[in-house]
Amino acid sequence: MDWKKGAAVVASAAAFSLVLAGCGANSASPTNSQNSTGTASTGKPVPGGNVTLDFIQNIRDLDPAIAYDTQSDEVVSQLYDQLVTWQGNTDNIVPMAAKDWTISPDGLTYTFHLHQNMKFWNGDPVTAQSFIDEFQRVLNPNLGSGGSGFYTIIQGAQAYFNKKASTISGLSAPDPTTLVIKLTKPEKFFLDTLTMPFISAVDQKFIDKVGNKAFDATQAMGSGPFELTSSDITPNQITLTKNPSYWRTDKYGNHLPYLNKVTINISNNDQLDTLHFEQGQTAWIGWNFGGDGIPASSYPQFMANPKYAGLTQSIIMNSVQYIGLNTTMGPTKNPLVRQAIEYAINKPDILRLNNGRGQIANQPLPPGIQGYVQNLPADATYNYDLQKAKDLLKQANYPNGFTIDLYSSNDGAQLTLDQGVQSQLAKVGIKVNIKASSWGTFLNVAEAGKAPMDWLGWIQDFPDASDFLNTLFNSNQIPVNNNMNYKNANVDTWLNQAEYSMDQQQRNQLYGQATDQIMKDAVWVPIWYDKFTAATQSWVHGFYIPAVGTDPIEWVWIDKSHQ
Amino acid sequence: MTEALLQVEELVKYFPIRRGVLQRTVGHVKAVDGISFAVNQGETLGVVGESGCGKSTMGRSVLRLIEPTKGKVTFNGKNVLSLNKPEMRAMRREMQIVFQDPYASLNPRYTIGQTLLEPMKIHNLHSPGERMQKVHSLLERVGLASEYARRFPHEFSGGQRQRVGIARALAVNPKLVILDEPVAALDVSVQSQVLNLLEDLQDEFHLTYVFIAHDLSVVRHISDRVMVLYLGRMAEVADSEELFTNPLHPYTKALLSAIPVPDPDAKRERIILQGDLPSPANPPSGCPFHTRCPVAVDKCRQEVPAWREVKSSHHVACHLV
Amino acid sequence: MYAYLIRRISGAVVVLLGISIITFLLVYAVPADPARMIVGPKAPAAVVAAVRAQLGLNLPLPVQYIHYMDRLFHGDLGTSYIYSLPVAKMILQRIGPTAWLALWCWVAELVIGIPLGIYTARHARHKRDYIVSAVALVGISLPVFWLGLVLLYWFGFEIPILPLGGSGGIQYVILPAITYGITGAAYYTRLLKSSMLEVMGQDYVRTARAKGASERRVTWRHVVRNALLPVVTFGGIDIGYLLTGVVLIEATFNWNGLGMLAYTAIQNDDVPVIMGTVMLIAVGVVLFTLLVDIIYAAIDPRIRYE
Amino acid sequence: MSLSELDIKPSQPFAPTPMVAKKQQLKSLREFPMLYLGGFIVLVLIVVAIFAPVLAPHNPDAVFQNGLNANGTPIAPNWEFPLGTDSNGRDILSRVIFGSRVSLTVGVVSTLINLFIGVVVGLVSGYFGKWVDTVLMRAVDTILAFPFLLFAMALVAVLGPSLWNVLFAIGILGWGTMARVVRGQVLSLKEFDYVQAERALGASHGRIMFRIILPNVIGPVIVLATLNVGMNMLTEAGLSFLGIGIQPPQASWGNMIQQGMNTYAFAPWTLWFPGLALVIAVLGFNMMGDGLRDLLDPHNATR
Amino acid sequence: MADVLEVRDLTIEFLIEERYYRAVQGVSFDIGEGETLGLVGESGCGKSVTSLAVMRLLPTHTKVSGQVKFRGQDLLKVGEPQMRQIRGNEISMIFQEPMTSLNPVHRIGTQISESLILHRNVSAAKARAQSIDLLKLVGIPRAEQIVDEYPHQLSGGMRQRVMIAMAMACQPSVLIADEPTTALDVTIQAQILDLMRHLTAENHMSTLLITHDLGVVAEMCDRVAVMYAGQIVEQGPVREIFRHPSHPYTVGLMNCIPKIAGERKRLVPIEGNVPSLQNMGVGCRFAPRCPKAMDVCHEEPEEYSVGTEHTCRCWLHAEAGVTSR
Repeated sequence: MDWKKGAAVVASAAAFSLVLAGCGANSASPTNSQNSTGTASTGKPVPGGNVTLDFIQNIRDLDPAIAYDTQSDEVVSQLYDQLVTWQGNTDNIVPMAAKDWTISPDGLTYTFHLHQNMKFWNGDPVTAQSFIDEFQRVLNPNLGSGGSGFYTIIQGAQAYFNKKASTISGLSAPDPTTLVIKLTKPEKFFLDTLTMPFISAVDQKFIDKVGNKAFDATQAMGSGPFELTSSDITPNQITLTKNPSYWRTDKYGNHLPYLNKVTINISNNDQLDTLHFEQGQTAWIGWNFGGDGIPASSYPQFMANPKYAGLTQSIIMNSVQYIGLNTTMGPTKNPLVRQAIEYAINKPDILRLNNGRGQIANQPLPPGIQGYVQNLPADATYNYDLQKAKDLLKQANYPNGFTIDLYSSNDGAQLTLDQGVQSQLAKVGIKVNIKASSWGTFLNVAEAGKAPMDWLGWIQDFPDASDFLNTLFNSNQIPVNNNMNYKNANVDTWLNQAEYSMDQQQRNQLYGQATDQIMKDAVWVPIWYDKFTAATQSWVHGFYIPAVGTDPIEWVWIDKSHQ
Repeated sequence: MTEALLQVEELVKYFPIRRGVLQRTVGHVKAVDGISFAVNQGETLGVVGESGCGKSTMGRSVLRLIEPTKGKVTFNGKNVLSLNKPEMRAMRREMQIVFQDPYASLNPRYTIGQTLLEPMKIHNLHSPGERMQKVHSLLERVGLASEYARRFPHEFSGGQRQRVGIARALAVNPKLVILDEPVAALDVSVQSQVLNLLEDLQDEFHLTYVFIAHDLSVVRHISDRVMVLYLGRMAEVADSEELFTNPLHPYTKALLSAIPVPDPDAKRERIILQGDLPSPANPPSGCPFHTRCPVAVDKCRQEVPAWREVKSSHHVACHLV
Repeated sequence: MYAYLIRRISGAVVVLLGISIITFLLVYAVPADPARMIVGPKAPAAVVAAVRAQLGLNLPLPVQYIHYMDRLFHGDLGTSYIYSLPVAKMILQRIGPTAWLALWCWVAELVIGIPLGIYTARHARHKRDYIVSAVALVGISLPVFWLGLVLLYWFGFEIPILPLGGSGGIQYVILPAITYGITGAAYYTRLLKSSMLEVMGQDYVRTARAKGASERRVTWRHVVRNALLPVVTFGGIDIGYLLTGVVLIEATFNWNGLGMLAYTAIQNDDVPVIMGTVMLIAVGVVLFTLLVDIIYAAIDPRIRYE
Repeated sequence: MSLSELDIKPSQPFAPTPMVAKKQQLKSLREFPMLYLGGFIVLVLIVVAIFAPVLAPHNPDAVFQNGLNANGTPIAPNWEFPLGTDSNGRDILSRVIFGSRVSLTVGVVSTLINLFIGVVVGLVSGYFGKWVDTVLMRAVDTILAFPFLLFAMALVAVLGPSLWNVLFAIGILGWGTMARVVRGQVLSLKEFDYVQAERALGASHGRIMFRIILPNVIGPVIVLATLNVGMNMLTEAGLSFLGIGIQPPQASWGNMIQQGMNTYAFAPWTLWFPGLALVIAVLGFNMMGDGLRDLLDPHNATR
Repeated sequence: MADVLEVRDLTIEFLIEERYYRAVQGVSFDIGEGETLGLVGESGCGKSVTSLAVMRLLPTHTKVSGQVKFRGQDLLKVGEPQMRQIRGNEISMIFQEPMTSLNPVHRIGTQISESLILHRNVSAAKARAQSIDLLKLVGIPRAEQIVDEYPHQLSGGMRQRVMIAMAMACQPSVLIADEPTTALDVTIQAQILDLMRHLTAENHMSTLLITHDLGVVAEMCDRVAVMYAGQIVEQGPVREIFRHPSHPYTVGLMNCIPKIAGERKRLVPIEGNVPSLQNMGVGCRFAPRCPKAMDVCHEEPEEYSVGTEHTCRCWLHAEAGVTSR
């Protein structure tokens, strides 16, 4: 169930779930409050100590230009500094390597001023050029970065990508601490894209030494809060140790991070992860980014256990799970059929199969993102109604239903959901064949627009409606992202207009119109917005679920007694 | 003399010895190395020799159960070795074989009746209705009750099984039967029953026998003529009486003298041969017997002795005779 | 002997070639686009095309195979689509842990299976034989992952005396080895029993008794020694099976070895890794079979290859 | 792991005689308790599979409104659901009963495929010898050197997971041992005089291979095949455990175990019962195979 | 003459499908110092079983009764450890199949040494040296090399020589030879018989020679016992038996063998088959096949004396009186 698209390809291991994502989620209702530094304050932080954590998935790559899956990004963001980042559990962008920045009134020129004296672990200085180097790596087609698409809006980037230019004309460094970026068009969410680890400060000298390709899952050279001490795919363990000369400080003047050492074990087995946590071996369970929270196989246990009552945190994520209905093939070509399916799906029952870990969805956009439609019109709203579904099928000339293939990934929890859908649609005479397969195989079918019906999830890269609606419903995204082959001229117009508008009010209105139309056309059956739950040990402090981005390991500290 | 029923000329069977990476043939086991003989209609030719002398290989080569390397086998005027498959199939009706081991020679999954029906089915003899009758008469002819047809081989003693084996060979009305040690596995009391049966059947059906055995007294008893083999070659051939009363080849002499005689007072000069049989993969030069021959001379080591008729129908291969 | 070895090895090479071709065809039949997998769904078509060309994926299949084999002979197994690491490096790092695990699994099978085999043979057709044989049979009837999970839960969590999965030293090995031992010992028990019964009926055992040897001497010097010959052969085949069957054990106990690598690779359609691990395991199986033949020749003087 | 071909020694000409001789002994339960117990289990299994619709209290695919707790967890065993419900709210007992059909089909049909390929290859290879043997035995070496489970996974991944593809993959990959055993038997049998006698009578190769030799190798083949059925059932469960097995909602014990693994922490019955059913069924075939082996073992005849 | 081995009323019963069947019944014989007794009979008559009973090598679940006295000591009563001291030391045995009777995985020297190490408590090196001597004694060429070879590298005749060397290792007083030449070719048989004759004479050994070949008996034995269906039917000095066979079975045996010399005539077979263990019938066991069977043969005959040390178990000789043994 956890294909959160936005991100890349797959790395489902084992029969256990995993998540891929770009960045971030906008916190709709964090269950606990955080102070401005983003720590759950239970006293003054105590530096020191080591923790162990479980990862469900292997680390694919630690090259910031390449890493685009959630697990890798968790680690990459601890190793590298970006220009800007998200503040605590909010969706406010705050300075990071750039202490401040200016945006020209036309929205085309961004000027960043960097902190002085930032250094890589090996002592090399971090300069504006360190970021330009990374832009060039990301936009080098030979490297195969999945993030290149976000930055072709920079002047000269397309030419550089096409190898028509040897440098990117829109990037310049007038002095070592000033970085100027010029865009071809204004883009409301350009700053958001710079929070992604793609654009991190990298040490080109080091890269030249080890080679562009060897800069992989086993080595890194960054300026972030933790240094990579060892990354050994055998025995699948990654060790991060404190970067003693990291420049960021908390409000007490302590240098981040607090922890001396973080050991991450790749477990591939969520049952074992649960047991490890229950035995107190790991500091917390449920990665914001690298997993979908406490695993389904132990969620009811956690929620029922009074021991963890005050130790769990939940948010509704900016992500959506949905069933896509193909608009160009099979019975679902007919909008009436698609609407019938909308009425035939009992979302609460399916959510129950997911142990209630979500909030029922009624449109593609999650409520945490601007542009979410509070009150959908009646003709874009579908409440569970078998009779209506049957009537619509009759109108569509399928009085006895039909047979259709449902494509999905094949991990255990997903199969349970597929079977739920299967049994519900059987009630209106639709016979569903489940075609579950490995991620690569599944995506190959889905992204060719050849799945009559599929179950996917989407987690955004940054909190902007564009990342949902434009990416998933614009006809220029057929068939890879818009894999239900949805094409509506009005919707295309609205989405294109909103994409380059700098007026958020106008954008919200355009996205609202698009949402109404998309739901009327019943392209998706949105099922739920994911609810994410994590649990920490009682001796762990400072952990919070970030609204956008990766887990705040650099803010975590542990009781003296546990050090 | 009438034309022989079976004429074998210079029959050779070499088994290749393969060795090395490429499994090249580096030598041959010369199991049968140039044997010639003829058997007349109604006659019994006894073939004797110790293990490894090639007597069994020879018998099977004649029937093409083993494809001979060289030589010519003429049966009833036809060159057996040049027959194609269907011709050979037809030919097999004429020449049959009885095996040594009564336990291994009958299919344990077939009843005696099925075993005896098999040859008739293969050669499409008789109408299906008649076949069972034929089975019963065959069984009775070899001295078994006809109701045995429903039983399985394991219910029978060795002697009884050997009778079934004989009945199977006779089911196709052959002219020639090769008997490959037919009584070697039987107890003496049963052995005599089977020998008598074989003699009776020969008279009744005018059969021609090639009787292969290692037991000289049995061979003497049943054969008209006897051929002595040593390491794939013929040592001596003569009429039975002649060979046993007047053996010429030193090997034949030693062989005869080695047989324990059931008479405690028999005083015989015993020739005890020294050493083992040489390997047929690496036979000695010259006369193959020279390594063990008590009377060998230099010539024996160098020259292969010629096959000579020393007396009327008494052939021998020895320099010293 | 040398000629025999060379012949066996060349036979093995043919087998490996066959394996490589079949594997190659099969993994290329997997309906997933490697280039798309490497760069991710949002990458522009141009990036995908560049990667495709880089990988040589637009060449005809036979050419791709030849290129693959060419690189293989130079020790280059390609680069993982998922982890962007050299496959050879990934595999090399995991041979050790898998060999270590497989060794102990094998030892556990022997330690459980062989004494039971001797015991059941000596009490053949008695109640004790039936009970022990039935228990051993229950062992091989258990799904290894099911038993593993149950043991893990009990001895890792309820009575936490052993680690909860993971790869490492001897304490990590205990549970997987016991699990595998329980589910595999019966093969040895059964084999050794029938082999011993056969040897016990041999003439040379009677000869040994006729020489005045004690029952113990007869059992150990004459019976067991001969009865172990088929066990040795089976042991070699079994190590081969172990290498191939290690997937389940590794997945259950979260052991980071070759099996896990291959398994995740299949899940992720990581073609170079699938190719590499399957080939390596096949080489392992072939080598062990070869090794067993040599050991067999050493302990059974009757086997003369020349 | 597959069976040891050495378990049934090919070097030893298989003597079918004791089997017939033992017919009268078949009464004696004490002689072959394994055979009887195993046979009984297998019989029960077959009856359950055939009469599944009669025996199952519910429709195995029916999702019950009261089949899940409010928080979406399965219901523990009770009067309505004697073995509890699974994570979809379906009756586990009914699914276990219907699962016997799938497991039995996979076990038996894949074994039949093993049997067919293995017997033909072994027979042809052993009978004709020479280069035919060399070529076929290389093929057998190849098939045996493959990491069976991985390869079955890859094959099912390519073909798409379904009942028939799973049993096809297991069937097409698992015949190596069978071929070796048959070949070994044929090699020794073809030297037997009754086979030679058949040649002397002028029987064709086909007749000798299939009418004469085949019935005589059938004993060990049956033993091996019986054990193989259990083995293949386990393989199907293994594939399901690894996520590539029979597709739901069709219940197989393998995919029930896999589904149960996700809920076993708070609903252990979802893992226990399908697992138990599988163990008992496999044990039945193993016992039956072992019993048959004892029955056919010539050594037992003298003891 | 002191009898080295005295067997009295030996009865052996086998367990077959939960019932005991008598394979050997009431067998009695003596072997004197340096004497060779031939035990002759067809397969299944119980002659090998008798020899194994003497060595106490029969499988468990076999009932053995009677007495087997070796130099006055009843072997059926001594403990197993003591019996082990006798086996291979005082009494040794050679078997029919020299190939299968040698352990294929041990070297020749090791196998010969085993007896020496077990009974003579000699060092391995010394045992090896003695093994070489023994191999030379039994006429094996290249003894120094053969000692390190394996059984499969030798020919059948050589293997039987090795078996003899093994049996001779501890210079036993009794040698039991169970069909020692049956598996060999005639010319090799002659060699082996010759060797045995010399060795037993030189070492003054008592020999129990088991065979089915009357020729071998005539050549090798001082006395002979003819067995049929588990019983000794006739026993006496070899010359007596061959000159004056008394039991119809003995007579039949002699008549049904084809002769190597003399007139060729039709054989006179013994009709019928040897009875199986499971259906021995009552009375004289040979009666169903006996050309001279009488009504009285339904009852079991005793052993009657028909000459000097010549006894016969047949009603035809009942008038001669029961032997006094």
